[in-house]
Amino acid sequence: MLGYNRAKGLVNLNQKNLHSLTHYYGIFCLLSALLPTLGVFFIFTICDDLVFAELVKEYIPNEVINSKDYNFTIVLAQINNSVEGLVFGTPPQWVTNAAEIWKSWVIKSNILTMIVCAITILTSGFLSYKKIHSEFRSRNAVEKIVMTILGVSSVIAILTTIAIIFSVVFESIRFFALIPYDEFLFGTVWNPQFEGAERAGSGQEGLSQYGAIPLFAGTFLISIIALCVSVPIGLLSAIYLSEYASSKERAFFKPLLEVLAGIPTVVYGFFAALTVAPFLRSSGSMLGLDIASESALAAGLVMGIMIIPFISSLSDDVINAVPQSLRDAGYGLGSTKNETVMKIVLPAALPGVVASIILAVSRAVGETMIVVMAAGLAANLTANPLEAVTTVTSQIVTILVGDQEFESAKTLSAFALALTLIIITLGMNFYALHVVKKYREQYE
Amino acid sequence: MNKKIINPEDATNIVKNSILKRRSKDSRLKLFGRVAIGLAVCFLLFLFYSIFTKGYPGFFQYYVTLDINFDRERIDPKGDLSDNSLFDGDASTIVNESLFSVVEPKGRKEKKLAKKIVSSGKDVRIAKMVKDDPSLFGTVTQVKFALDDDIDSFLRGYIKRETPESERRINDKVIGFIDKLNEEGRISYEFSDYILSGSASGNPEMAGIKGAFIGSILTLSVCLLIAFPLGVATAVYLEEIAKKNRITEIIEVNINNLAAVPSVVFGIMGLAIFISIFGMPRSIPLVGGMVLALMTLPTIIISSRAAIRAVPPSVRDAAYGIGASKLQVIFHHVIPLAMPGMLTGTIIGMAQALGETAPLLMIGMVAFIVDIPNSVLDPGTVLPVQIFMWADFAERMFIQKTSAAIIVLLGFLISMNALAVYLRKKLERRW
Amino acid sequence: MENKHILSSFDDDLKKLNDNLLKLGNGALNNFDNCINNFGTQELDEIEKVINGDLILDDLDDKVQKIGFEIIALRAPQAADLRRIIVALKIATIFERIGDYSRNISNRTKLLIELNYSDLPGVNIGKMGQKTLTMMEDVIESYVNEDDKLAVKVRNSDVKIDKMHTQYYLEIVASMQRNKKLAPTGAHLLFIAKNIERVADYVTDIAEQVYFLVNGKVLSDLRPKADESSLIIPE
Amino acid sequence: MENKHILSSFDDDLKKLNDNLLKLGNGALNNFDNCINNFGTQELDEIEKVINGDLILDDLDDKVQKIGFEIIALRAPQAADLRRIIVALKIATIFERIGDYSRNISNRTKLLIELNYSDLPGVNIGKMGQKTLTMMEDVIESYVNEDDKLAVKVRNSDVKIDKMHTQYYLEIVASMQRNKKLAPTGAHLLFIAKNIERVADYVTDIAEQVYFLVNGKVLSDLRPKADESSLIIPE
Amino acid sequence: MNSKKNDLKSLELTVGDVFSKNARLKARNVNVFYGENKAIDNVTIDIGSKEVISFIGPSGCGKSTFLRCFNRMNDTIDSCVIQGEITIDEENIYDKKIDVVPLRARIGMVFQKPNPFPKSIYDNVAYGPRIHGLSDNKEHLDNIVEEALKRAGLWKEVSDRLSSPGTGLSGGQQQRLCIARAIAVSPEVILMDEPCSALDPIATAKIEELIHELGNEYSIVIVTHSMQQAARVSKRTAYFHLGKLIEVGKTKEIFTSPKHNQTEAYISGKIG
Amino acid sequence: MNSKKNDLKSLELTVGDVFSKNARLKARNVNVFYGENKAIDNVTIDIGSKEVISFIGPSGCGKSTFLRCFNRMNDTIDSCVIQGEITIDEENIYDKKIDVVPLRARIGMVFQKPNPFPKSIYDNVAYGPRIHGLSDNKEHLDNIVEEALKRAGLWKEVSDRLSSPGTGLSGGQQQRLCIARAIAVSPEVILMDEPCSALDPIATAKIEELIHELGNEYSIVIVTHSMQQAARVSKRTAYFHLGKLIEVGKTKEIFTSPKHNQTEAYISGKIG
Ligand SMILES: Nc1ncnc2c1ncn2[C@@H]1O[C@H](COP(=O)(O)OP(=O)(O)OP(=O)(O)O)[C@@H](O)[C@H]1O
Ligand SMILES: Nc1ncnc2c1ncn2[C@@H]1O[C@H](COP(=O)(O)OP(=O)(O)OP(=O)(O)O)[C@@H](O)[C@H]1O
Ligand SMILES: [Mg+2]
Ligand SMILES: [Mg+2]
Ligand SMILES: O=P([O-])([O-])[O-]
Repeated sequence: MLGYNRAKGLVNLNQKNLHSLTHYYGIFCLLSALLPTLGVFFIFTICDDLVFAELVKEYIPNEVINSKDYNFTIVLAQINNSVEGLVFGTPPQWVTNAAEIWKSWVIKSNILTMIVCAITILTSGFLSYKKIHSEFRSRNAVEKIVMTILGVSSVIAILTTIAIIFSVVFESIRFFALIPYDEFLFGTVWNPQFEGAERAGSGQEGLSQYGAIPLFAGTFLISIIALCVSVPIGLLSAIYLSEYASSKERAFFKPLLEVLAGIPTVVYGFFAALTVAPFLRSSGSMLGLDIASESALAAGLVMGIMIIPFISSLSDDVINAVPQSLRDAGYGLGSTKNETVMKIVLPAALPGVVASIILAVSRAVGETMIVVMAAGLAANLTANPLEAVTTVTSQIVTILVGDQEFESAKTLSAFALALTLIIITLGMNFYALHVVKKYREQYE
Repeated sequence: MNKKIINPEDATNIVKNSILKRRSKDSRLKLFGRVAIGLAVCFLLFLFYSIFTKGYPGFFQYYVTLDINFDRERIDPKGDLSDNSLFDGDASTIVNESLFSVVEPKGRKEKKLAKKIVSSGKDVRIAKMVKDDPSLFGTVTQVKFALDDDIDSFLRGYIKRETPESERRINDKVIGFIDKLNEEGRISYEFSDYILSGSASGNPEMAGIKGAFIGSILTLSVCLLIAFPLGVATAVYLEEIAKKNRITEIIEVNINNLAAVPSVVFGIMGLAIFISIFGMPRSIPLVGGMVLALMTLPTIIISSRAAIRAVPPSVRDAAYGIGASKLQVIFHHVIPLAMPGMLTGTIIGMAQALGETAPLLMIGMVAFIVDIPNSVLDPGTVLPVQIFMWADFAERMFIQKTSAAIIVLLGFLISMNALAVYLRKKLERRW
Repeated sequence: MENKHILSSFDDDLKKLNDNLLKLGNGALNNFDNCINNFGTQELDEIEKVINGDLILDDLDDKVQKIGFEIIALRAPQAADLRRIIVALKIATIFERIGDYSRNISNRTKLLIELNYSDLPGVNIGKMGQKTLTMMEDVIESYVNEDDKLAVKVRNSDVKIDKMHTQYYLEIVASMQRNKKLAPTGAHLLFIAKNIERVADYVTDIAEQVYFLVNGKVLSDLRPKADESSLIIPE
Repeated sequence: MENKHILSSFDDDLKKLNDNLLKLGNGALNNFDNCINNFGTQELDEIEKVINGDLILDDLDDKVQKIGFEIIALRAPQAADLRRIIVALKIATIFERIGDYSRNISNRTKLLIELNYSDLPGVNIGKMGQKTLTMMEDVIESYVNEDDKLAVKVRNSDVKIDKMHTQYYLEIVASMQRNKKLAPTGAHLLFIAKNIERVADYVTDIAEQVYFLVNGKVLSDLRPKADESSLIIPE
Repeated sequence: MNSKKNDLKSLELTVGDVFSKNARLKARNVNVFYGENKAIDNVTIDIGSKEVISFIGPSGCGKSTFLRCFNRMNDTIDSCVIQGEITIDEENIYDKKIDVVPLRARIGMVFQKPNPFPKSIYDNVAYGPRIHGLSDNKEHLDNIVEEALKRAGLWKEVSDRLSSPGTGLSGGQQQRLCIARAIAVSPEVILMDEPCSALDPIATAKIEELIHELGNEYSIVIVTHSMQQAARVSKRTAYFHLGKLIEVGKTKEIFTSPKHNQTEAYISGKIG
Repeated sequence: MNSKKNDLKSLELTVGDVFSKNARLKARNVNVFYGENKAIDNVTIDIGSKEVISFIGPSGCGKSTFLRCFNRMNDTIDSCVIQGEITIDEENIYDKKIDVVPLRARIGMVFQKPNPFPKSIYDNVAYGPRIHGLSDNKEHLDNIVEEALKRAGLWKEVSDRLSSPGTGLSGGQQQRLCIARAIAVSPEVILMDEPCSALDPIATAKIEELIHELGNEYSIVIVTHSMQQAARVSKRTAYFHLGKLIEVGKTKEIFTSPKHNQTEAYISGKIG
């Protein structure tokens, strides 16, 4: 505001010489006052807990420190709980004291933060205000600041990836320190066991086996079933919608199919487990087939339904993106619709169609809830779709749900599984992009 | 020359001769297309049908109407309507007495059985009633209580009278009590007041989705607040500002890859980073929201970038040509024009987040939490996780409750999508 | 040129062309008028004016040719516009030529004055000149008004001039045969008469161009011709 | 026309124009050649041929005008192409006019034969004709070869014809002054000489057009003129 | 030229000679509607055999609409209704019995923007003969492709890279490829809708040259915005205005002395 | 015209007079590269004040590239490098001190395809004055908008619907709107890159008429594919070929008697 006014003042003095529009001066002042202040504020809020944690050590009685099972983290948690008023049982007196002192620090630090912030806001505001004169390019300065903000936010994407990779890779390394990777990759039995038993060294370690082949086989089986359902239905629907359907039909059916994509997977899982699986089982037994109540078939079928719209909608989009002029060319030469679609439009749209299928596959591979709920947890190595199988994702969920200790091989195995899963899906993603790129280069 | 290119008359004849065959091929493809769409739509309808038929009864349950004597002494011994006082009160006994007066159980055993007919939440209900309306004290009022889930199942006919007593979950005595209640017209089938206002509970007749619903909203808010600004800012940066070089290329590949990472992995990351390293508490919407935000970020970025790219370059040229600066071009032209696309992408991302289950399982939002969360730091759960948990419970009634919760979730989703459509229509004054 | 072109500069160009052409036409008309008058009045100053004035007409012709050429090059005129330009180019050449004839007549008039010329019997150059002048006025009017009927009328009246010329030719030669001293005078008179006849011919050419301008086709029926001066031996 | 147009039909059109123009030019050259020859040989048949042949030239001129007009309308020619067409239109008109003069000379030759003409002293129409003929041949060659130097040369040689004409004019008038019977013969001879002089003038006009065609600008320096027949009183 | 002549109301409207001695396509009293909106109003015209005729007129006057009537490309637009009669060799193309597929093989079309298929050059040209079964062996097909490319004046430029993608050619080459593709199915008539409007002057000149040559073998109808183009390539020109056919005539006459005032005004740049 | 003249290597290349008595823009030995590829090769030319000059030449010869050097629109292309000097009123526009924003306000630009903002007609025209702060009250802004629309010859057609969307206008009107938008910030020079190539002949004629009128007040540089257009609108014409400036001269001379063979060949349709 001040900056705006000052600029206004300058305007009155000499309109022509002012470099930028007046409100840029205002925004500039605002930004250059607020940003440092925000920074200071964050530093304070993050630091104070750490500083306090150091300081509070003084208030921990020596005997506690010296005692055998002293764990600063636990003690700190106790103090923190006490600060927040959560009292479990009667804590030792020194904890309460420490908490009291902590509380007083919090108040002090809050006041301090406020004061420092105020000072920063004033100084930086003042400095920027000083900077305003007619030659100052406030617009350029504002733009630089805003662009930096935008740039920083795009780094988040990288950070996320790094975070994922770190979290997964590190834990995986720990896992492979416990279990040799060839056993993990090539073992055919998946049977993670209670860590308790392991730790106890009760001679039952042998029971615990981490061969991931059955999991991948299960994943593969279910994905294949899903694709068998979704590719023909999805592609044919896409072709029909984009080429044969009237615009009304299209406007009706396309969103209808997209509803399938919007349904949460847990709903599909529920549907698969409670409707499809029993139905398959009863109709199987009528045919004399023995179908497990949790079968790959049920999960695969439902997953297939789920990914229909990925194929149909995306393919429909890419088919539609094929320029009308190509169709005109086809019809102009006397093609039937069939010929136009199959020989001109589809080949032209092929990269997109392939990409949509691969996307669907990676969905299927990464899909969790349906398999958790409908495919079972039995790590069978089988190609029979009528039996129960388990998948990578469902194992990850089973292992990691609930409280777990990060030291056990079982918990860590989930990370190893996740790592392989990432590698597979990323591989497919890369491949899809590559295919698209290749076709594009060829035909553009 | 004419040998090479067939002369027009011959060509015409050749074409005419083969036309029938080509036409029939054409109609075949059309038929296949229709069948495919029909199948897909059938699946959809069947899914909705099965969920709806299962879920519809889930909104209702059986109640028993009992005459309750609101005796202040017994209900609110301290007389200040405080929680402690009501806790010390003896409301359940009053209800039981009223019940006994109707079904007249004989002996301790029968009394014990009879007590179970009414759901265990009866005292809470009475406490709530008097809190809302203290004038009830001293009156004798008819009050409806939910029936136990087994009784409910029995009344719905899932538990058959014909089944031998030993294989039934309720014995003949209880059936007798119910018949008695029924004769007096005290049993009614009504819209359940637990499903929408209750929260997680081991007793299916008292389980509701309010907690999960609030949890979902909190989680989603966190997700939106993080993902939308970040996503849009990133998209703008990548499309409009960044020079096309190695770094932006890496960022781009990264984002595409993030979109392909299965959602469980985000859960794992949340678990490993937020909970294990930063030591944040489990089960809180804040962490859930952050995990979901990271998961939806690529969706938002990609759709925002598509929307930005769809802004015709000619508009940018026009603005630059007239002397607009980069930022002016972005904020005056690109973002307003891309907004519908960005919003649509965001809402789709949010819908995805809303339905997402697996990553939240990882970070412990699957815990059994009775309390309704008040803030993003209170432990809570979300609708899809609730559905997942209920789906696992053995009690018959939970199937209906689950389906009912699914209906609510779908309703939520549909309204979000409707919002997306509406927003897009409203903003899309593209002229 | 009833309605305007969308490109006003095209109209400007056409106007410039037309203005210069009319200036040229009027200049030629003026010069011819004067030279015919001067033939009667025998005023030397006036005669000099005509002779010197011809340079202006030459310049105007050059200008019209240049403008026309540029319009064709820059504007790719079509249909009526193109006809207008092509016709303008041709008419301009003709006007320039008429200017030449006026100068030639004036030159010879000057000599005749020195020779103390007075009309030969049966020869009335003035009358022939006046008739031609009227034709010329008419044809300019027909061009300005795009009046193809008038143009055709003008064209058809050329036959009178032709007849007159044949007659005068015979009379002049006859006079020369009678009186050999008249040879120089007669020679000049012969050429003057011939020149006027040529002017009338050119006027009919203009008339034909006007017809083409208006109708987009050439006036094809053969023009009646009656100049027999090169076909008759004077007795 | 070194390199071809992308549109071959444009080249075809230009070729058609050029062919007809050359046909016309050669026709006019031929007629003029014949009429000059016939003046010496006095063969009536040949003379008739020239007179009748003029109609063909008229048609050719019409054709060139039409083709040129259509090319301008349909092809929007530019630069050299446009100059070529405009020049063709102008040259065609001139050739046609030269044809007219040939016919006129032939008509008069016929009469002279009837009058038993034999050359007057100091007058050599044949020589004057031959000189003009050579000029005409040269100018056609300069057009075909786009040889502007030759064209300028031709133009500058016109002064000789002019001088010759002045001289012949004086001689003829002098003869008529001497012998009044020569009046009809003299009159025709005067016109024949004048006509040849006009043809030479037209040839210089063609030469100027060739210059313009090649160089894209008008040959501006004033042409030397030496026809003083209208400025001199024969003694 | 025939007794029908007098029945044609449209003749009152159109100046010039709409009939052609050896007509290949005949349109009689054709009206075209887009829903309520009349886009073509009672047009009667003949397209002669082996002649190049151009349709000119201001934007939106219905040139394209009328052109697309000839091979029933308008069928693909739902709201479009066509009245009147269009015959090719005396056969009504809007007859119920007529199948559009062979019709379109007989009447080729070239579009405003070059639209080669994203296939190889060879496959682009071979596409038509393949779907119509015009050739049963590879050799014959090769011949057809070569001949079509030769006629389209493209053979020299592409003969050594027949298997490279057609979309990799320059705009003008692409358009010639499209013409070759149309030629390959042995059409009798080729319809062209502003075939040069996306091209630069040099590419345009090449296409015009090609049209000029093809005019000796095919009937060609060309819609163009450029009067100069109509003047350069066609023997006859038809001027449309607001859906009406105002004037037809020899191109030379239309551009030197049109008979109708509106034609004159349009041609000399006076409308607006 | 100045002592520098002799230093200019490019002068050896260019036929005709590249200099202008009252030059507003001066380009001296300008080279433009796209990466390795040289798109403009040593071009020197003056743009006079209040003159309409057109750039013609075959596709890809660098007309657009050179045009966009004048208002630094090439800055938006990363790979584009510019050498040499371009001055406006003796101020080097590629100087480090120069801010492109005010520069582009001084040198307006009109593009090939009409590109109005998807805003109202009023806002389209008012946008420039607003961002440049040319007016501080509504009334003044209204005046600017009205005046710009009037100069662009659009006022009559749109004065009663200023608040309706600019994109709802016809192509030609849109292009005039874009011109009005450029005029509204009071530029000194207007650059136009094939401003009529997306328009039909009638709309084109209107724009040409407008350019002709504006030529009295602004320096206008127009890139065009249509030689006829260059002939019609400009006083001077510059012919480019393969990045070189081959010939500059009065339009009349270029089109009646060009001096360079290549110019002649291009103008009369012989290149290819
Ligand atoms: N698919 C369509 N639906 C409705 N109206 C249409 C359609 N196509 C064209 N029209 C209308 O029909 C009329 C004629 O259009 P057409 O495209 O035939 O004109 P045109 O002469 O080809 O114009 P242009 O030269 O701009 O291509 C126009 O008024 C147009 O708005
Ligand atoms: N952004 C770019 N990156 C790389 N090269 C380019 C770019 N833009 C143009 N070029 C190249 O620079 C040269 C000149 O291009 P420019 O667009 O200036 O030509 P032009 O004369 O305007 O052509 P046209 O008439 O087709 O518009 C061409 O060879 C072109 O391929
Ligand atoms: Mg059209
Ligand atoms: Mg360009
Ligand atoms: O002007 P002319 O010499 O041809 O009469």
